[in-house]
Amino acid sequence: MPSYVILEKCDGCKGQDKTACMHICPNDLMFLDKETMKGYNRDPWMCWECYNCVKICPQQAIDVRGYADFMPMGASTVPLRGSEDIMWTVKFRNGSVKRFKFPIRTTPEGQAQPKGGYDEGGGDLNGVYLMCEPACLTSDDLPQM
Amino acid sequence: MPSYVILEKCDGCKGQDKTACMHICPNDLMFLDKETMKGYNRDPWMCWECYNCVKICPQQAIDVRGYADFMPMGASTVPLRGSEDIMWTVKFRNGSVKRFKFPIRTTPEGQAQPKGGYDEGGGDLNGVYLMCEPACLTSDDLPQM
Amino acid sequence: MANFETVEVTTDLLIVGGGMAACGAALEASYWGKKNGLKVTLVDKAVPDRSGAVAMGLSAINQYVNYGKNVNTVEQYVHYVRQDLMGISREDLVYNIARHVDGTVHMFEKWGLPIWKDENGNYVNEGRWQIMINGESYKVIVAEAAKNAMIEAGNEIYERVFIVAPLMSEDGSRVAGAVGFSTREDKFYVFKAKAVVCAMGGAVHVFRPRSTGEGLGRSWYPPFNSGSSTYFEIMAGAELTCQEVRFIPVRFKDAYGPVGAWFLLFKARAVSAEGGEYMVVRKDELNNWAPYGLAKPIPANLRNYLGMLDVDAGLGPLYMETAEAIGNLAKQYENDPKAFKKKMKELESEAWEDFLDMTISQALLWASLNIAPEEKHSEIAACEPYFIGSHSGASGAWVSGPPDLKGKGVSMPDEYWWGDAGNMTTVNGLFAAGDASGASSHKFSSGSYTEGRYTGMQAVKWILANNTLPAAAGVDDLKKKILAPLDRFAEFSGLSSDPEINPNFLKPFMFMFRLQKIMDEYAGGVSSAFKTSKSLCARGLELLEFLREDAEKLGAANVYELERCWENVHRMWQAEAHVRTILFREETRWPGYYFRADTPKMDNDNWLVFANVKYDPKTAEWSARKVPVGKLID
Amino acid sequence: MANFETVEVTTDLLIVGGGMAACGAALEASYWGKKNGLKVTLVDKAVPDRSGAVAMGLSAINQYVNYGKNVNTVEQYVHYVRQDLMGISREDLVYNIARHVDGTVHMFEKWGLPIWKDENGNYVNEGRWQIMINGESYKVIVAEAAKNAMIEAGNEIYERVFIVAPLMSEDGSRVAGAVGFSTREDKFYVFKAKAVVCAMGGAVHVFRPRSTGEGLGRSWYPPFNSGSSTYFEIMAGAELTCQEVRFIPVRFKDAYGPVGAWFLLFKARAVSAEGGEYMVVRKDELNNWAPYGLAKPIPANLRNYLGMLDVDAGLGPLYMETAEAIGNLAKQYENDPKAFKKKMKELESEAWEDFLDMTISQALLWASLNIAPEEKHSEIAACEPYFIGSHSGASGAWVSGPPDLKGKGVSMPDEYWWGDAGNMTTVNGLFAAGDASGASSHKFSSGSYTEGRYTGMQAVKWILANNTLPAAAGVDDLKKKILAPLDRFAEFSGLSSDPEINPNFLKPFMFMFRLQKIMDEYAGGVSSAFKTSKSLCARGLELLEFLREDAEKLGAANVYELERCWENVHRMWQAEAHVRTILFREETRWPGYYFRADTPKMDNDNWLVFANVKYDPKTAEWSARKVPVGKLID
Ligand SMILES: Cc1cc2c(cc1C)N(S(=O)(=O)O)[C@@H]1C(=O)NC(=O)N=C1N2C[C@H](O)[C@H](O)[C@H](O)COP(=O)(O)OP(=O)(O)OC[C@H]1O[C@@H](n2cnc3c(N)ncnc32)[C@H](O)[C@@H]1O
Ligand SMILES: Cc1cc2c(cc1C)N(S(=O)(=O)O)[C@@H]1C(=O)NC(=O)N=C1N2C[C@H](O)[C@H](O)[C@H](O)COP(=O)(O)OP(=O)(O)OC[C@H]1O[C@@H](n2cnc3c(N)ncnc32)[C@H](O)[C@@H]1O
Ligand SMILES: Nc1ncnc2c1ncn2[C@@H]1O[C@H](COP(=O)(O)O)[C@@H](O)[C@H]1O
Ligand SMILES: Nc1ncnc2c1ncn2[C@@H]1O[C@H](COP(=O)(O)O)[C@@H](O)[C@H]1O
Ligand SMILES: Nc1ncnc2c1ncn2[C@@H]1O[C@H](COP(=O)(O)O)[C@@H](O)[C@H]1O
Ligand code: SF4
Ligand code: SF4
Ligand code: SF4
Ligand code: SF4
Ligand code: NA
Repeated sequence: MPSYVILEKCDGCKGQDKTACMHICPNDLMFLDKETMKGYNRDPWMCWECYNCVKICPQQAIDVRGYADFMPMGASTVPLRGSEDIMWTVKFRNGSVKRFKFPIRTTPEGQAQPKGGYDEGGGDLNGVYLMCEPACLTSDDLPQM
Repeated sequence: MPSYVILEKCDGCKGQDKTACMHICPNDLMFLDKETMKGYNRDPWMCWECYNCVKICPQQAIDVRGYADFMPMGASTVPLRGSEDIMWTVKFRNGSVKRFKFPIRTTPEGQAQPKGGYDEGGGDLNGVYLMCEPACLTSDDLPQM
Repeated sequence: MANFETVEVTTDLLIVGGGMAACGAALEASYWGKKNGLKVTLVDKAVPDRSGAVAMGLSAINQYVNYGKNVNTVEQYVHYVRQDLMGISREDLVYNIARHVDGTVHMFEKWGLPIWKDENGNYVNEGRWQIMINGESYKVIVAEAAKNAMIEAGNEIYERVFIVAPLMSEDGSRVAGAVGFSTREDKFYVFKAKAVVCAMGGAVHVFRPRSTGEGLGRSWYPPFNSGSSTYFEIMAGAELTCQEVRFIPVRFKDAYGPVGAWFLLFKARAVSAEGGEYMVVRKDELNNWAPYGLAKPIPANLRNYLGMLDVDAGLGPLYMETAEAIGNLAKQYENDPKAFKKKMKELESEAWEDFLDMTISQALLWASLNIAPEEKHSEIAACEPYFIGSHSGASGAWVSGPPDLKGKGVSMPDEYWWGDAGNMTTVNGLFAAGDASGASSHKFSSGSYTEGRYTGMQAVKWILANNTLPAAAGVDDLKKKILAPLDRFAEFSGLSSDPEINPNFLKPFMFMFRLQKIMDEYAGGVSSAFKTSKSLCARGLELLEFLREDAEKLGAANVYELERCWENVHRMWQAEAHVRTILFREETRWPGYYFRADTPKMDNDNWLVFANVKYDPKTAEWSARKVPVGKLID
Repeated sequence: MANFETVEVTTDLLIVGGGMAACGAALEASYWGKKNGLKVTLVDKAVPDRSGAVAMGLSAINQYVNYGKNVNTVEQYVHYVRQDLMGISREDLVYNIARHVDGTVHMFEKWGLPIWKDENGNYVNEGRWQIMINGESYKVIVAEAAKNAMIEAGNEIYERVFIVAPLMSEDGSRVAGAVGFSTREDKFYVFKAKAVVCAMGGAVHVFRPRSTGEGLGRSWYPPFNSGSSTYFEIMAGAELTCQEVRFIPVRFKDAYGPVGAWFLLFKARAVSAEGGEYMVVRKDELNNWAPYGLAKPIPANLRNYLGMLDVDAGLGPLYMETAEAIGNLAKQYENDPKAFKKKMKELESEAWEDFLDMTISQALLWASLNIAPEEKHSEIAACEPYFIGSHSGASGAWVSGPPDLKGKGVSMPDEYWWGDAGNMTTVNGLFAAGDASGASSHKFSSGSYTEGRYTGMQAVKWILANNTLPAAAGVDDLKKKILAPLDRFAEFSGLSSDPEINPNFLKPFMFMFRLQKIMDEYAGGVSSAFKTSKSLCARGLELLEFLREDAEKLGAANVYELERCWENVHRMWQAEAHVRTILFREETRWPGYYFRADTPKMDNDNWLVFANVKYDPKTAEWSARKVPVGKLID
């Protein structure tokens, strides 16, 4: 299901030098057409349909059409990703619809603290402890052979 | 090995409404770009590389590049089709060259006479004889069961 | 609706297709039609000079009986075909073609086709039934004679008109013509006729080919034969036969150069990577397919099968021992260096001509791999499956036998005859020849042309006995349906950033990939090692039904894509006929073509019969039936 | 030459890659580096928030030992991996990851990753080692912590820079950095460093995928992991291990949804079309692979193999009995309609989340086929082969063991240790982690991250002991070579009517198809039923040599295609390492991954060893050697 851009909805991320879809695609597929100022998938055959472009687009201008070489037409899975959970609307080929909601994270965006509040430890490069060990363990020390 | 047009050599068949390559392709692939007035193969993946476009091009402007998905690069087979023979120049990947010449027909172009000089026969629609039977046989009659 | 002018053409006999069979039909129908005041019209999607399977030329004529010089008999040919098709052939049809084919070949020669001659002026045989030609211009010459015949008779040829479907009479009992569109101008064609000869060849690209990228077009049989004959017959409601008898040839790997010359003329051996000759090493396997496995020549499918067993066992690659073969042929001159050199040059040239005359890319592949056939062997492999009635496949329409043979023979059922006209399908006025007609295998180029000639003559005869122009039904609906992909694309393409990716339509290229994947994985294609089963076919049919629904959503950006849309719809229907027939026949009769794993053995008690299927356009239902196999001779 | 500005970046530790292992390395190296005044630089071809295998998210953490609560021991994990890899694993590396992995998972949770908890607040296990998560944002969270750590330490992250090759010291004995180019601006990057952590993941699209059209990109593992790690290691002259141990997972057919949750959490059965459970029906086959075939859990490759035997026998399609499994789990509530309905809803939601969190298109395929998992089963199939060191595959660099384990264990050879730094390859200063390091399977996301952490720490330690910046050799030549495809296209594209078809260059897309066809047909891909042999591999190598020569003719119309060119060159080298190692190991040890038909049995007397290969960039020669398998525990 390569992604495609719904031209009517795309605003080219308001002409910023870097569009959201270009920014995020792990396979470098999303690109901005400088003439039309619309985003597009420049190599659909390489699309992993990870939906990252779909999830990030501020205009909900990206959708995905099931891989034509094995997906019967007419279905869709549309995400709405918030700061704590994601909502999915699944439309079946036969028209029936299901909705699902799943949590995505328990902390505010940006707030992942590297040490996670654990004591950083002794800091001995020649020892076996990684940062925050043994504090981050549920036992008081690493297992011994 | 889809065909491709050597732009420098193609003259668009001098702007005739129908180009030679378009005329001949059994798979309807060759097309004329009205802007550049150059011929091109519009769907290389469907090319049978029958070389009919190559053979007919008045400018020798069409060549074929071995199917990229299984032919190592660098070889070519170039035909020169006359009224009685065809000459082939085969260039190997390793640079060596072979030439071959084969007859193509024994009569002047256009001169295939439907009855081939045979007596047309009795013309009885309810009989078993086709046109020119039994004259065209090497026996004096059709075999009987 | 797309703005296409409707062009109406009225004629007496309509020939759809411009290949070997169609050219034969045109030649003969022009002659008989002119005698009897009938007009003949031929329509080809391409130009007959270079259209169809012979577009690139051929290096042999594979059916020449040579009974005139008492070399072989027509009866021997009937035996040969019975044997090669594991017992299943319409012997009346085979006999009829065989008795007329030699005359056809003699006319080819008169027209200018160079046929190899030996020192005594006799044709040079490749094998028992095959003769060698310099066939680069084979089709040019054959089409030229047909064109000249048509012109002399004042008939018309329409080139670059793609035929989509039949026109039927109001009650659907008789064909009334055909509809299609120009691939050059925005014109919708309506051909009205009293009878139609269907000769649009076989079907390629129904299964996924071995090369799935640029090499997609390099099928052995041409990609432009896309099942139009089968679709035409299905939609007319004609009965089809041998739809399970796909053809899979062994070919030089990847570029699909033919092997016939190597096996028959050069007497080359095919071996596994271990050096074993699979026809020798595995000959005991042939006992399981007696009597056919034990007689000579061993059926093409069984030759395939023994090689496939090697491949399944991991003994690949398989090789054609070209160097060894050429060495053996030159051996006799080894003590005369000059003669030896001359012979080697001659053999080298013959080897290259075999490919350059009919499968040029195999020559290019040799050059690309730095292969000189006299020095190095080449890989061979089984192709993907094709649907042709003319080589060692048998799929096509179920047609009536030659009237003069009715009642003759050892055990020929009367039900092989109807309508007092040979090669008529079960639909009044609809005739079929070449790859379009079934159960008369091994006709090849010469036999297909001959069958076309015979069919053209019979169609003229039938028209004179049924000399009315039937009123055609539903022309406007057909036009709407046929142009719909253009309308769909025009309506929706603006929505998406990519013309290929749109929720509202499907482009023909990916439609074809979807079809090929289904057939490859469920109906026993290459990646399934040609194995299938009841369960696999049943699941495949479910997926084909989805595909059939989605065919209503095909989109075309231009007339070229419209052509591709309909070619692929034609392929899809060929696929369905195939899968349904495999499901119906509960045995495995042609291992090497396909292997039905749940019914792995041949069952002569129940299945030494034709498996015929039929689609009823009115009820949209398929039916299947058995028809006895009759013997014309012992 | 294309006009690219050269940007030089000098650092102490360079991390190439931004996935799980790289993020772990960044976290740890930032901490230890800051303490010791070293600068760390990370380079990713994409953006770490959504790069690599976890880009789409995951629904489980597959390595959590839980030794802290005495549920399992680290030793048990070592046994598990030994058993699953048919006896071949580096137990020191597996042990090291296993003892640190739980702490990593606890930190993930602190950062915000939602992990399922039961009523007692314990993690919910999917299987013995696997715990369930709501992992849509798994990578976002992990990358965020790494980025914050890098920022705090004043380090730099380069996004959208594609790393092509290593920079080496003059004598080639030590890595000196890496070179690549920006995929956003015309810039050539030269990173100079004292040590490099290679963590660019595994390789996908080396073999032809099952879907060859639009669905080409739908591999189970992501197409953007293209063998860059392997190429980087090969060109540095590092020794590689387990290059024959490709990974083939069984997945839901076509969209490749994972099966783990279905087998372990939902306890679903996998059956053939006949309804037989291949793990039961074919269990006797497991005797042939003792002792591994007889212990539990049965190795992943043997589970594959039994299913493949069904498919070869024509018993397909294979189905995951989802409806039955959900029915069984809800059964306990059947007498309480309300509770039953609630349970069914809960199970339905869990089933959909499993896919929506990590393989969205499988959810779309369910919707496309009108499949509700609680009502209808789904087809499963073996994927095409991948190269990853983290799941049940094992391919990667041969790295040194954790110094503190040296001399410990039952029979650990000293040759596992060098350089007094864990996870260093055989090249000074070049470290590897995650999919890039070999013989330490079953590390998955959590273990790969953990291995990355450990490697980052060890690299800092190694730098402090080797604290010089080596002079880098051949930068200008590398720039020329890397940009050459742009130059070639610019020079020649004007000749032809089609940018894809030109006698002077080859586009990366078809280059990839050519590679995939070779691997599919000769090295035991899908269409070869995963079978290969000495002869097939030998022929495949000949064709790979042609391909390697033609790689010099790659052409790129723009920077995007330049990226694709180099990805595919990387894949090609991964392919060669694979084929050479299959040739070297003269047995079949991992049926279900590949079957070497000429050596069909496992041979513990001669091959219970690592097969390591190495390319010498100076002589351009490959060498292979056996290394004993040591036991850390009994
Ligand atoms: C492809 C091929 C075929 C052969 C061979 C090698 C190769 C590489 N070899 S060896 O390897 O076996 O050896 C042969 C050989 O050496 N000797 C031989 O006698 N026969 C060989 N064939 C077999 C014959 O060629 C074959 O039996 C006949 O050509 C069959 O004749 P016919 O049934 O008429 O099919 P056709 O392909 O010639 O013509 C089809 C025509 O239909 C047209 N058409 C198709 N769809 C249409 C549509 N929708 N609308 C309008 N027109 C629409 C086509 O344009 C064409 O005109
Ligand atoms: C794809 C996938 C993977 C998994 C799963 C399902 C699916 C669908 N499942 S289950 O189905 O098994 O169940 C898992 C699961 O549920 N639980 C789990 O723990 N692990 C699973 N994995 C496995 C783990 O994800 C995997 O083990 C780790 O991610 C491996 O980590 P690492 O070795 O770091 O690889 P990476 O893919 O994360 O990162 C690679 C990075 O390299 C970058 N890169 C690549 N080439 C580069 C170049 N030339 N230049 C610069 N950068 C360049 C990438 O951008 C990326 O940053
Ligand atoms: N309809 C097509 N015909 C031929 N090649 C195609 C077609 N569609 C895609 N391709 C090839 O696949 C590559 C990627 O697909 P696309 O993004 O659709 O262009 C293109 O660069 C083409 O080479
Ligand atoms: N090994 C063989 N034995 C007998 N006939 C063959 C063999 N190979 C090819 N032929 C025949 O030779 C002709 C051309 O074969 P092919 O090149 O396979 O199409 C056809 O008539 C085939 O039936
Ligand atoms: N049938 C099985 N038996 C044991 N472990 C399995 C099975 N299927 C999957 N797993 C494990 O479950 C996790 C996810 O599996 P997968 O979804 O196949 O990647 C991995 O740790 C696998 O090893
Ligand atoms: S992110 Fe959305 S709005 Fe922005 S360019 Fe891409 S498609 Fe257009
Ligand atoms: S779906 Fe994923 S791979 Fe496809 S374009 Fe969007 S971000 Fe890229
Ligand atoms: S036939 Fe030759 S000259 Fe004419 S348009 Fe085609 S390529 Fe150009
Ligand atoms: S080689 Fe043949 S099929 Fe290909 S474009 Fe030319 S004429 Fe058409
Ligand atoms: Na395949």
